[in-house]
Amino acid sequence: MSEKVIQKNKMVDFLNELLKAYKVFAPVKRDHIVSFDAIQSSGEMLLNYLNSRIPPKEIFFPRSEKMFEYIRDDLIEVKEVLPSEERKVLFGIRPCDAKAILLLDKVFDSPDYQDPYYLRKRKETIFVGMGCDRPQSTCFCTSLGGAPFSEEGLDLLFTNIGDRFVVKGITEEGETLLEKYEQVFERAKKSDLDDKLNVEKEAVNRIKSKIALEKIEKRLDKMFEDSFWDRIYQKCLGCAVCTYLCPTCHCFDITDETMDTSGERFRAWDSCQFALFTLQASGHNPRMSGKERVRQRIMHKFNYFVKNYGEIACVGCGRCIKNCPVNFDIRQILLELVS
Amino acid sequence: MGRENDQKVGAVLVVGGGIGGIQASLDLAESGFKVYLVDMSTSIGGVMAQLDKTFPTNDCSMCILSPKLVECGRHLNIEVKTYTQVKDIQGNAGDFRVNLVRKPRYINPQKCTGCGQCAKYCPVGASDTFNENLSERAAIYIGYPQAVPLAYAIDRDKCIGCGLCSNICLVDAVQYSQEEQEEVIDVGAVILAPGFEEFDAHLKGEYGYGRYPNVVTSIEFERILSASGPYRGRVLRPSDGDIPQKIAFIQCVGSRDETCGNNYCSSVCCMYAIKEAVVAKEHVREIQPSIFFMDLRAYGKDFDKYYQRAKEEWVRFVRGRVSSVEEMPQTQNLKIKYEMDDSKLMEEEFNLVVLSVGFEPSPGIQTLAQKLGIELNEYGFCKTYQFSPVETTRPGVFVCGAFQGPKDIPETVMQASGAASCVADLLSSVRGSLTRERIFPPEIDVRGQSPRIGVFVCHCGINIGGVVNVPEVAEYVRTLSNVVYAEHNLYTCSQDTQLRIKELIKEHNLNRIVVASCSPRTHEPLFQETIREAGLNRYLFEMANIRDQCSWVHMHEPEKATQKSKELVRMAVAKACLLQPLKRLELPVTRRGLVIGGGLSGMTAASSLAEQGFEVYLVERERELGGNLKKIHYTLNGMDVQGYLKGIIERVRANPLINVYTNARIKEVAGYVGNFKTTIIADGAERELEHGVVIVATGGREYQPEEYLYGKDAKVITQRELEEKIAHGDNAVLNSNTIVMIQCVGSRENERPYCSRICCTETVKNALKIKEKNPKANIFILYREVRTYGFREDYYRKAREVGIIFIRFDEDKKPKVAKGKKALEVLVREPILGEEILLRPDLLVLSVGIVPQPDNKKLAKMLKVPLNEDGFYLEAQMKLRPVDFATEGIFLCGLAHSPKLMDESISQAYAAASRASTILAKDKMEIEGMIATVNEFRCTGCGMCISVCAYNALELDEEKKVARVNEALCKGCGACSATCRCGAIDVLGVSNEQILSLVDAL
Amino acid sequence: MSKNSELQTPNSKLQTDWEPKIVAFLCNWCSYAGADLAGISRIQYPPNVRIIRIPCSGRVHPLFIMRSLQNGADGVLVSGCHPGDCHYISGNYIARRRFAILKNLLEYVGIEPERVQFSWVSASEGEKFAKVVEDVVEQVKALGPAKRLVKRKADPH
Amino acid sequence: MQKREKLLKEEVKKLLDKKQVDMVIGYEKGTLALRTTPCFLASVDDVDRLVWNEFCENNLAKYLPGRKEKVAIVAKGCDVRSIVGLIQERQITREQIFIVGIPCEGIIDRRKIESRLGEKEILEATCENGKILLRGEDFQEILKKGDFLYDSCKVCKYRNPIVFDLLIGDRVPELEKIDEYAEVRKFEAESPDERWLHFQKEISKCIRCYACRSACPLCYCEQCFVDQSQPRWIGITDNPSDVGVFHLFRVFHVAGRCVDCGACSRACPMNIDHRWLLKKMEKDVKELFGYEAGLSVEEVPPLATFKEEDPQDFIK
Repeated sequence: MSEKVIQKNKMVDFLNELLKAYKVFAPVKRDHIVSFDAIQSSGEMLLNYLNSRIPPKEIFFPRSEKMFEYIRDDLIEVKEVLPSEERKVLFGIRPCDAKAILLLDKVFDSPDYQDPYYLRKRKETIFVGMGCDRPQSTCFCTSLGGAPFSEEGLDLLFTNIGDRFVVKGITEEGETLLEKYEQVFERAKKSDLDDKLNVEKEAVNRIKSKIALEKIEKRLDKMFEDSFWDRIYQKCLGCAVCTYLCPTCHCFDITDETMDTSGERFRAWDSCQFALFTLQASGHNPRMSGKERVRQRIMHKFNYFVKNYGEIACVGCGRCIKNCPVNFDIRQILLELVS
Repeated sequence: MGRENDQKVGAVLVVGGGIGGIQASLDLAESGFKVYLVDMSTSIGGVMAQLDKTFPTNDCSMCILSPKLVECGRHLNIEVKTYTQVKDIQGNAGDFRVNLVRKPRYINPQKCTGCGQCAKYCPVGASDTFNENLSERAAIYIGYPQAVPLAYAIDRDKCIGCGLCSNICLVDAVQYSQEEQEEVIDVGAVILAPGFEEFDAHLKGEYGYGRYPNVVTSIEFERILSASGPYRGRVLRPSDGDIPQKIAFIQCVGSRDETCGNNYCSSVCCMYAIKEAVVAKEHVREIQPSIFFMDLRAYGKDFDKYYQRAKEEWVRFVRGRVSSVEEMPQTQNLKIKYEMDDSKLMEEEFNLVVLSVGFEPSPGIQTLAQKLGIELNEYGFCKTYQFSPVETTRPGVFVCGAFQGPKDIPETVMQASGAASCVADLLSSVRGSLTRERIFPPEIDVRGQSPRIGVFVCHCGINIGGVVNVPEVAEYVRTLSNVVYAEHNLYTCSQDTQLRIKELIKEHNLNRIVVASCSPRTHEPLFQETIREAGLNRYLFEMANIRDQCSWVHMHEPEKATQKSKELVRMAVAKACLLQPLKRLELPVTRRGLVIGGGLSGMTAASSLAEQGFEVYLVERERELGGNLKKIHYTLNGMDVQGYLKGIIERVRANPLINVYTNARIKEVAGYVGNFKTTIIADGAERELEHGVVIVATGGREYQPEEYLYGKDAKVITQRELEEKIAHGDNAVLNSNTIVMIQCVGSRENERPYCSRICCTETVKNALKIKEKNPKANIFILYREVRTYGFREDYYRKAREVGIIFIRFDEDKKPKVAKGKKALEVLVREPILGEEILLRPDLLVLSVGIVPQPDNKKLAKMLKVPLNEDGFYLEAQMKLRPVDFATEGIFLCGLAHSPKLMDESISQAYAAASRASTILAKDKMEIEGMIATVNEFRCTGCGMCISVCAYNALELDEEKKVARVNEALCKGCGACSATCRCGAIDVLGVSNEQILSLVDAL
Repeated sequence: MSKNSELQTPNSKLQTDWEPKIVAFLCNWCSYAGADLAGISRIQYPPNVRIIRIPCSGRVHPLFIMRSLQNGADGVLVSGCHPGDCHYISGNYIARRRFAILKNLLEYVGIEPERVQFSWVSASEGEKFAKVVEDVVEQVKALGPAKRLVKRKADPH
Repeated sequence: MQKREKLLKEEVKKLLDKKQVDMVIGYEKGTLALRTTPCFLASVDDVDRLVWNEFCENNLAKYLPGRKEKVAIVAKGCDVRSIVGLIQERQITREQIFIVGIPCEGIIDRRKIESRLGEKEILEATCENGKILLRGEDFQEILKKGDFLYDSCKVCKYRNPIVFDLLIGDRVPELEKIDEYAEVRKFEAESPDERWLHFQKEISKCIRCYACRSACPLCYCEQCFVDQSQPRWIGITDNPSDVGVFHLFRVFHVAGRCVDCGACSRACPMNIDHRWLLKKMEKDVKELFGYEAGLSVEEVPPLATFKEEDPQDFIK
């Protein structure tokens, strides 16, 4: 796999080239909030950012989407509404988020179930990663098998080494891009690669939060009825900030909007943190209080998901920590659980 | 018929279908009597239907009346006989035989759908009597748009017999051949509620009525003000249709006037004049109304406040008697000459003059009464006695309303209910013997079935079909989901279509019915009954109003009207999909009453209930029964009060059905209508009483004055103390040379802005009594306004005739009282002379007002009923529900309601008993199905619903911390539901989901 | 989607055949009776209004109004008994506060004031009812079709 | 600050010691700079965890509804007004709570600081003598506290709790000459088009996480209207109409109840300007009905009552 260098002032050219052939999603800042959005021109992209507030999952799994339309007469006539397939570049995704997409793939593209809405958007997408040279105090990707410069799930990886980036082709798609736009890249010098190593090492060192999660699944097996949950849930407000901003959370609710004889079916993000997430028609709610909800979030990520898909459904991005209205910190819970 | 002589008849004849007759009929029918309601005109409603607004709340008259009209018209046990007169009544109390004569209306009311096509095509005009002849109607007509029964009549004096109406009528309702019909009915009692006629203003030639177009009577002006009146609510004058900038109201036209023989005061004119003036000004701000009056008699509950507000903001009040009205030839304006208080003569020009005409009994009823052997008073009103204000001189024949004496709507309603109670006392042994109940087949269980909707689209003759393409609408409806069957009918409300609907429900297993026709307000009950007869729950019904709110109002846009009809039906179908059967719960009723207060009102109410066979608990705070009555010795017309009091106490004590608790107080009230549990402490012992109704008769108190040296000088006493002294023959009093009486002590002031109503009468009574015993006594009455309304005016006049001197003072120029060297000194400004006069009375008598009981607040809180600003109990609605509280099952009478005279308290006490008996008469009460319901999973118990509920129908379940609906009290208004943030309260039958379905089907 | 497309310039995009659709919530006892009286009196008014009968103006949940707008109603009218006339004693008073707040709120976010209107119409005010409808229709016509808060357009008229 | 914190600890210790309450709800040090986090203490030994400083942004009244035990709550002026609302609405009884009132001179708006610093991560923040000291990996910065207060704190009229069982430290001077509705008036003066655009701009950020609702001390419904399906009041998608109606309705629900504690704005991960609408409601309720929320336990919230003379110019 080849490594190249691109001068920062060439980034504009590179993006402009990409924009000619692809729909490009890149971090942009609006109203002080960084998010991934389709950009029209290279100038919109933000190069200096920590991470987006909303994870890039929404590009493939939007907050809400129409599934189909129907007309109800004597029979029900269904008209499927599928998203269009288009060639996309997801530019600037952090390695943790790229890993999260791989986790979502397990859910939406499993042997049992292929979700057409997700897959049609997911397919044909090139992931251009931006190595995480400035991990934040809330980052703990390394505890989850990730790293600031992990290549997992990426086609290309950019590493910031001052006035230029080292660009590494990881997959064939990545290599093709490097070739296709070779005019903007230079050959990487040894010093560039050394710089890159240094940046990577330094970044890893900056991650102070370390939690030994190897045994967490087993530990949680015995924790369902534990009084631990009674103690920790209290301050949780039951909003969906942690789950909606989580790059791996993927619950959704389905709703029909019917107008007399015709209607539309939608799905929209849902959260296990909502009081009504499990409400049944009878009025009974098996996960009534905050305690059950907090437990569900932890259990799902660190136990059920592991059982179902063999991996923890957390990438340590820290969004849930940074954005929680009451500074509810999942790391503290995990630390207690494993200690 | 061969009845035995002592057999009573459980039916009642009510003569007169005005508000009095309606109220009496409803009360009687609800408490188990068959009622024949007879009215001379083509529909019921009387004068109240003609009114625009009502004082002192400015309520819309029709808004509050029309539900009662509809209720009356549809009541299974009220037979409304319009265009009918009583010819003769024979027999005795309990068993009368009545001859009725029905005039031909030339229309078959059973067939007439009230669609009005005939009137539209009738070529003959006639003047519209409902609008006081200020506009025209056709020779074929209904009284007014909301008329009950909604059936036309032909005015044969005007009809030219062209046959157009007959040709146009698609239901063949026109019957030119109808003739006068006689009918005989048997009843146990009769209530006369014939109302009044307005004084004929022509007789006061000096005011120019009939000669000058811009001189109108107050009732004509009422129609002018009405939105449904001749000018559609625009305030115009008849001569040229201009807005009259300056309007003069002349009071006492045909009242308090010896020249026309009507010496009495008509009691209501002052207030209605203020109301009309205020409403006119509300319509057009530029209008300047002036009211020319002698005494402003705002004596009723909240009247003085109304008067004060009008005075401050809207209306000019001129104290002066108008001597003549003259028309100015060019402008047709009117020049008024009047004499001021200080004898100054004035002239002023106005654009319109309204004559506040008084009340007279109609000559027809006078003739009938005389024929029936019912005594009339000197003015031709029905003669009654102070202690039996609703009984005529013929046993078994009762009276209510203006025929008994001029009066306002609430007093009429009270007397109507009161008369009903007296009837029930008489006929309680045959209660329920002639009433019917409707029997329905068992209900089909439609739960779990998917909607199978049947839709019936009505042509209403050509009323709808002439504009809307009805077949096309029906065709469209068939395409809607869940519609199994749809058809269109010439008249969906006709008898044969009703049968057809029932058959089609069976044939197609329909489980929801939609009718697209006219207004649910008039026809929903009919269709509901039909589907109920077919075994469907009555709430599985929905209506689309494509006539009143579509074809009739878009007559020139047939396509758009058709489109709109389709959408209206679509909406109705969408809601119908969500309709659920609702149960009308039945609650058991504890058939006992609790009367709080053992004064005149309480005892009267208790004995009336007991006479009707209901057990009563009578709770009195003092050791003795009697209340305020203990202090009163004689009436204005000289009747012995203490004798009467003794009699009623004996009756109450002797009645085994009345349990009297004296020295008792209420500790706690729990429960609700039909099922109250009240804890009392009587003579120190706690007792729990179970009862179905509560009557609040806690009375009032005499104001304890601090002004005018009361308590500081023995020569200053109150009227009651004076009466006591007179009754005991206190010579010092009777031989006094000079007596001064001061009116409005403690009344009509900042702290107590209301008029105490009785003081003027009491003062005149005592003054006359003294004069009678000591004709030489000099009596000066210092007053602000003499409010001797009704026939009491005679005594006021008599007082002046015997030399009692009345001196008026203004609120801001009250008399000054000081201790002189020898005697008291009273300084008052005489307005006619404009000078101060010094009086040195031997006795100064203060006419003190009535104040509410100080513990009203406590009891009101226990009962959860409101008080008004003055501290008296506040009834549900001032005009038509004067003895009801908003909370069902609790009633009100006597001074607890507001200051009033003895006969008025007695009427009201009977009325409370009557209202109470409508509940006690049945062992179960049926509850409306469309009521609020709480989803306990959603409710947080925040209590907002409790706060907005006007009926106390919501309470907090302290244990579950959720709101609970008291089904017996809920009226289904939905204020709670729309206030609930949690979506926890909904209203069955008009649920959030159902309303949203209408909006979604837009 | 350009947000500016939602900004309306009156009369600019008015199709000639466009007719506004007005939803009217009328209380059963006064305003609905007033509307009936307009019918009985054959007072003509524009056919744009779709009447929903409710027991009391106090029954009108603010969301009924918002849902009407969402469903593409070009105007909403809520009408009840005059103060003091309420069949349910005080439902209209409670409603009046609710509506005052709601109306201000909707206006504040840019919903044209004429879109949501309120009236007191009594059982005897047939003519007033017709006049109110006429006014509402006229004012809404001047505004053009509703675009704000609209989720779906109501059936073409 | 430190003095007050010390006093707070002493008093709370006494409360727990004398078993006057079963539990204390207060603040403790959080895991992030510029933050504290709610804590629930039942033991005297835990009391030292309590903190009080300019970062105690959460409205702890949120944790009161449904409590069974007797609790003490550390409450700022605005929090106390929320508590009054909860008592009015029967979510808690006055007897059940012990209000540890704490005069407050304004809470620091972490978002304002973060946006001032751009993409620099703040690792430590302290506040002393009106100065905020910030430290990051490779920077240090001192800011003036007054410039970085929450907007709601800048127009706060009740910095001293109006109801309390115990007041920690001396009262602080109330702000003078504040014009709390200046912003609202500014918007009112704008054209409907501009207001609509602003509304659209704000709600377009919404991800419907309902943090605004969840953080609001007065949003205590068992099932929020937005979650209900019978009827489905509002669509659940990100259709702008539904999102708009959600926000309008949420605001309507707190009309006459909102005390402008700012919890919704602080909780919102998307920086939506919630106060824009809330302040308008507050102003209207005050002007139309003469009512201010959270001042009296006896009063009925304004939309559950009426006066005959309420304004009705808007009704034809």
